[in-house]
Amino acid sequence: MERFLLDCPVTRHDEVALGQYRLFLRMPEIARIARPGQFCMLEVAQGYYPFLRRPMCFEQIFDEEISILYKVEGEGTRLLAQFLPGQAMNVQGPLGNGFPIDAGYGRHILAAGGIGVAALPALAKALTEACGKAPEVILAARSKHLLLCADLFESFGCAVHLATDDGSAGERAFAASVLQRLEPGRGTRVYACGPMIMMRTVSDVARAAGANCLVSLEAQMACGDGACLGCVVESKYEQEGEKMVRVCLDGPVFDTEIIDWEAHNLAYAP
Amino acid sequence: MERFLLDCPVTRHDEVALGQYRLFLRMPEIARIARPGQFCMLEVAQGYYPFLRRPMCFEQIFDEEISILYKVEGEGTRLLAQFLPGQAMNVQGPLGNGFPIDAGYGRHILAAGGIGVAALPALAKALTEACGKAPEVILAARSKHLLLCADLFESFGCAVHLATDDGSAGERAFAASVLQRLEPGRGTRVYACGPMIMMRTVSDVARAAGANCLVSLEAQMACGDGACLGCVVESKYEQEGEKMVRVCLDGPVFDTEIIDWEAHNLAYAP
Amino acid sequence: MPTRPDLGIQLGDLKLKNPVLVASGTFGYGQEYAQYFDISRLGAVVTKSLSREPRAGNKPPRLVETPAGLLNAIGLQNVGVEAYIAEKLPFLRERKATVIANIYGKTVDDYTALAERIEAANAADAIEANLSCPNVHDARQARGVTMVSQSPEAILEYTRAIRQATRLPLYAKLTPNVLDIREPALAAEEGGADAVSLINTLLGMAVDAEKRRPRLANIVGGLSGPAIRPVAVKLVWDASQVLRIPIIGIGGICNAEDAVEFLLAGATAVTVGSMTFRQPDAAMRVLDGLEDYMTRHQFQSLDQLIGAMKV
Amino acid sequence: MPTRPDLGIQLGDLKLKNPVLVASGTFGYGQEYAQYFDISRLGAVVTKSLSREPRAGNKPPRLVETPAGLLNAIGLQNVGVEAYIAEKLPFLRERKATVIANIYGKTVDDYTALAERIEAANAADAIEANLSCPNVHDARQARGVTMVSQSPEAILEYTRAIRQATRLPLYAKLTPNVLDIREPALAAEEGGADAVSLINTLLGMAVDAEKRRPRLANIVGGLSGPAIRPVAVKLVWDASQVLRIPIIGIGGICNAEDAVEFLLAGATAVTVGSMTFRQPDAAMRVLDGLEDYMTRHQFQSLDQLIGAMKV
Ligand SMILES: Cc1cc2nc3c(=O)[nH]c(=O)nc-3n(C[C@H](O)[C@H](O)[C@H](O)COP(=O)(O)OP(=O)(O)OC[C@H]3O[C@@H](n4cnc5c(N)ncnc54)[C@H](O)[C@@H]3O)c2cc1C
Ligand SMILES: Cc1cc2nc3c(=O)[nH]c(=O)nc-3n(C[C@H](O)[C@H](O)[C@H](O)COP(=O)(O)OP(=O)(O)OC[C@H]3O[C@@H](n4cnc5c(N)ncnc54)[C@H](O)[C@@H]3O)c2cc1C
Ligand SMILES: Cc1cc2nc3c(=O)[nH]c(=O)nc-3n(C[C@H](O)[C@H](O)[C@H](O)COP(=O)(O)O)c2cc1C
Ligand SMILES: Cc1cc2nc3c(=O)[nH]c(=O)nc-3n(C[C@H](O)[C@H](O)[C@H](O)COP(=O)(O)O)c2cc1C
Ligand code: FES
Ligand code: FES
Repeated sequence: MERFLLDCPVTRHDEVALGQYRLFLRMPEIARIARPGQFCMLEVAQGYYPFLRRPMCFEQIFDEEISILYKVEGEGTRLLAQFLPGQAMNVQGPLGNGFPIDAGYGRHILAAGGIGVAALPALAKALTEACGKAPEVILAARSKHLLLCADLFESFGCAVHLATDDGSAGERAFAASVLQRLEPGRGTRVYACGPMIMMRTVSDVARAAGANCLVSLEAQMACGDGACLGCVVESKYEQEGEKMVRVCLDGPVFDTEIIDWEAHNLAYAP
Repeated sequence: MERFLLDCPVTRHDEVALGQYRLFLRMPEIARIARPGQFCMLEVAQGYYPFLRRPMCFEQIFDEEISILYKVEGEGTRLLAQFLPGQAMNVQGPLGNGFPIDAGYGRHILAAGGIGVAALPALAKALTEACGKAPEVILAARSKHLLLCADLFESFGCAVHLATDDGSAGERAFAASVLQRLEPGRGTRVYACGPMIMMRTVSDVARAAGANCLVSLEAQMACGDGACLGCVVESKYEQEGEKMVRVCLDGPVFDTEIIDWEAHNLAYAP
Repeated sequence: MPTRPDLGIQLGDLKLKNPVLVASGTFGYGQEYAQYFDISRLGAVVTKSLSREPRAGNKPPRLVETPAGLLNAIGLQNVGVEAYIAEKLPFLRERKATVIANIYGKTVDDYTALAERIEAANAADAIEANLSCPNVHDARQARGVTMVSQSPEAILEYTRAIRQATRLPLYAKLTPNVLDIREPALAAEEGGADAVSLINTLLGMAVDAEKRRPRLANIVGGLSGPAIRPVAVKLVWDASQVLRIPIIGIGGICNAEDAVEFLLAGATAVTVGSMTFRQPDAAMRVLDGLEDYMTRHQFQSLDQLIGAMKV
Repeated sequence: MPTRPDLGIQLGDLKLKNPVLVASGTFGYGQEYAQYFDISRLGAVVTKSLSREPRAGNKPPRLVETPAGLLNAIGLQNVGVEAYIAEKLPFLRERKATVIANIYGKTVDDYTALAERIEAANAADAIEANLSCPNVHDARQARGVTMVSQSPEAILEYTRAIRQATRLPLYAKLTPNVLDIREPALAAEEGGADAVSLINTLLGMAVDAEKRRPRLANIVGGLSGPAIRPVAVKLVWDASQVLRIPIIGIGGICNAEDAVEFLLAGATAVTVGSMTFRQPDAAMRVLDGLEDYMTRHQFQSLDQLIGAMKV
């Protein structure tokens, strides 16, 4: 798979909600081959603090640009938020497997939890194009002002179901219960991205209903390229050599069936 | 001595020559008590790289502001150069002893080498006020575009003697030979700030002529407050407990007579 | 309204109002930082290492900055115990600071003499014996094992002797440059120390590529700052598994979160060292942040936190 | 016009075109980075540690970022020597990379079997024996001395046995977690190693203050990155004072200046580890920068640089 290491100029950078930003970077080489669900590693610091790059999904993929939607969590994202239009950032990518686009499924439901929504707009667009019909979208977050991208999904023609923990917009519900109500079934593919607990409960509902379910996982990464073996999660594969799957190279998108959700790391997840 | 730890807004920040900047910071509390030759420690990084603060002299002291004139050397000053007007920087100061102002001397000659000039404008102003007559100034640098502050000294009424290593402005000469030509004598006080070798040669000329000579030294600092004992230089004092003098607290201004110029550290100096 | 948490701790016979100390050599003799905050609020001030006679220390350069840390080779420059008592102590007493006198000597006799003198002059509330200074040997000659705390036998001998020389609470400060920290820690405990201080700086070195010279006149120095924190936390945890006496945690502590890390790993007290250079009032921020943390997590006392890491 | 400097070095019977290597565990099996630069330009690629059987490694989380560094507890996950030979080696050969196979086992037999198998399959140009992995013991049980390279006797035994099992150049990779690095280094030399690799990661640990749990599932991990560079430089210098065999320097090397620091302190080769994560082509920047440095200072060959620090 082709990968690049490029200095990419920031073309636009907006705060879209409190502490949440959308960043546009010009990177024709990467944009040309990037697929929904893939990510890049951004060199956010100039010195050695933080030392590592920061992984960020492609939110939208344009001809020569990509956008990233992110939330300020700590030192790295704080530095990221300081980049101004015109400044260049070193980008490594595209990385990861991305979402498979299979028009064979009759129904597609995207479930986003919080900032996890950042992985889904490009997918919604690709599915709309491939299937001739926009997917349904469940947009869940703690509270109203954290519900992002609803307009964007609607612009593709998606039916968007809003849910908040505090009831400040849409239903007072979690993503999994909205999914339940939407009655997925065989022939449905569900795509989940959000906090671990959200992906796990969405998976459970989808599987119980006989639907296929893909999840986009997160893990602390060092290399992003499959070299360091730092970002693994436990799979259900039995063989010693296959037990651990790398979020960066084998993922970040996995069929929920192969993930060992009982394993230690998932208990550790934020 | 009173010291402060304050968040001070940048009020102006200009590149005055290639890689050389003048920074204005608003700090009424510090400006009110600051004296020429004193310095402050600036928190240039937000994270831990670089970990330590950066010492910078007060170039000019106003009622509520001070200015700093600096050269980009490495990571710390590179970060410093990125501060924009309106942003706040944490400042620790005023630190150090500063130059004594003694109108008893009949003649005052300031000798600046390169960016060492940054310590002298406030002194020129104070001497002019105290003596009713502006001091003479020797401004030496590698090349024309590195000769800074000439206008400023002239605005106080100083006679300014320019010298460059490459002859691109003023004489092709070092500061020490200009001083020689100015024939300092008893009753003259010379104030030198610049590279070690320049301060040492200026000292030698001044002493040979029977003039008093003060130098403003530099050293790698950690605390700036006399606590870490990291910034010492060797003095001619004989006693174990007095041998090492702290640039930050006992200095940065020393009478050249007390400095052991033969000592190890001065050979090490850049 | 939750009641305010009790931050008190006990280190031998000394009760401290809170567990936040400032490290030897990074806080001068207290006076240097009294202009930034009220030093009586500290659990204790630990003095620069004191020797029997004044010491000039190593030649400069003595400091190099390194990624997220610094190397120092001060070489124990200090005013000597008599000048400490005459000139530095009155200020500490006047400001009502709790004082731990850090002492350093070349022989057992030096240590016992220092301890006796300090007790006699009522010049500290406790003694920390620096058995681990990396900067007092010329690196051109001495290599390998050069510190008392690199030998359990020597630790035992020194600690026992100092223990006999004074009734003041006694803490032994150890080097991280050993094979297995449990051995020196247990030797200090056996020798009668009331606590061990972990860690002193890690041995390190830096070379100037352009000048092709070591960056420190002493060649070798001690590494401190956030860079070394993971090493220090690990050693505190190791030692806490075998010790009955408390541990004074030191190494890269910059904020309350770092302090909690040490407490959870098994430290009873936490010491702010190099971070004071960066933020002169860092220790106060650690103290305030720790109180917030305890309130937020509803810890009434530090016992509930010390060594409470779930493994 | 100055002639281009000769960057060649000799490590036992292996001549390398330049001294810039990439560290075991930070460069996968070469393929992962071949998309960013021509890996045949490297002095050598050092593989992830290979064991006789595939290993799943430790449970996640396995990584924590720390100031200017990172802690890892991968636990030697690897494909096993057979899959390496069948699936990974062909790519390295096809790309004309010089390959140093890093091997790891639990017993002497594991090491000798691995060395024999690698030589028989012509699967590397040299062998680096990892005698210093910090992450293969459950920290809940094993404490203290857990690595071969923490015991000079064990090093001697292991190195001798591997030396007898293969004619390939043999390098012994040692841990910094010892009292005096000269002892393990000399033991490796006596055992017949052609070079020692200094250093593997420093033992470290991090605790999540909010969750009150260790941040690594394995509790303890190995610290790497620029944070540890001063420690590594010091150990290289110490070892270089007593060894006749060359030293492969490792630890926080990020740029050419850092590489020169190691060479001046006595290393013959320099290895880029964690910095590759930050800049996938970091090793190339080190190589180019080193050539520039030598040209600028008019060094014709590395002999003029290695150990040339003026003290
Ligand atoms: C493949 C992949 C794609 C990603 N895509 C996106 C994206 O498109 N948009 C986006 O906003 N984020 C995304 N993330 C997460 C993002 O990389 C992290 O939030 C970021 O690295 C945090 O860096 P920091 O330095 O700001 O925080 P740190 O200083 O590293 O961490 C600060 C605090 O936040 C916690 N933390 C770190 N990461 C997370 C997390 N993911 N969730 C909850 N707590 C966390 C840490 O434990 C710590 O307590 C992605 C992660 C991966 C692995
Ligand atoms: C009391 C005092 C007052 C000072 N006032 C001023 C001032 O008013 N204006 C100003 O520009 N500078 C001043 N300096 C020097 C200034 O503090 C340093 O240039 C600065 O700390 C360098 O930080 P850095 O992170 O950019 O460089 P670093 O990354 O720390 O160093 C980069 C490179 O430059 C070298 N270097 C560092 N400092 C110097 C130096 N002073 N001279 C030559 N080489 C150096 C280093 O060895 C290194 O190779 C003062 C220093 C002291 C001690
Ligand atoms: C400049 C400096 C001087 C020090 N002097 C001493 C000393 O005199 N005695 C001592 O026991 N420790 C001394 N130390 C070690 C510190 O007390 C502390 O153990 C070490 O710095 C690690 O903590 P830190 O990472 O928080 O700085 C010194 C450290 C520094 C940085
Ligand atoms: C993620 C990771 C995995 C590692 N795996 C191995 C390994 O399998 N075998 C080994 O000998 N060293 C391993 N190391 C140690 C490195 O080879 C190197 O010695 C260490 O990281 C110090 O160098 P650095 O600071 O440049 O990273 C690993 C290091 C890291 C960071
Ligand atoms: S981040 Fe290195 S293997 Fe995934
Ligand atoms: S910088 Fe600490 S004593 Fe001068």
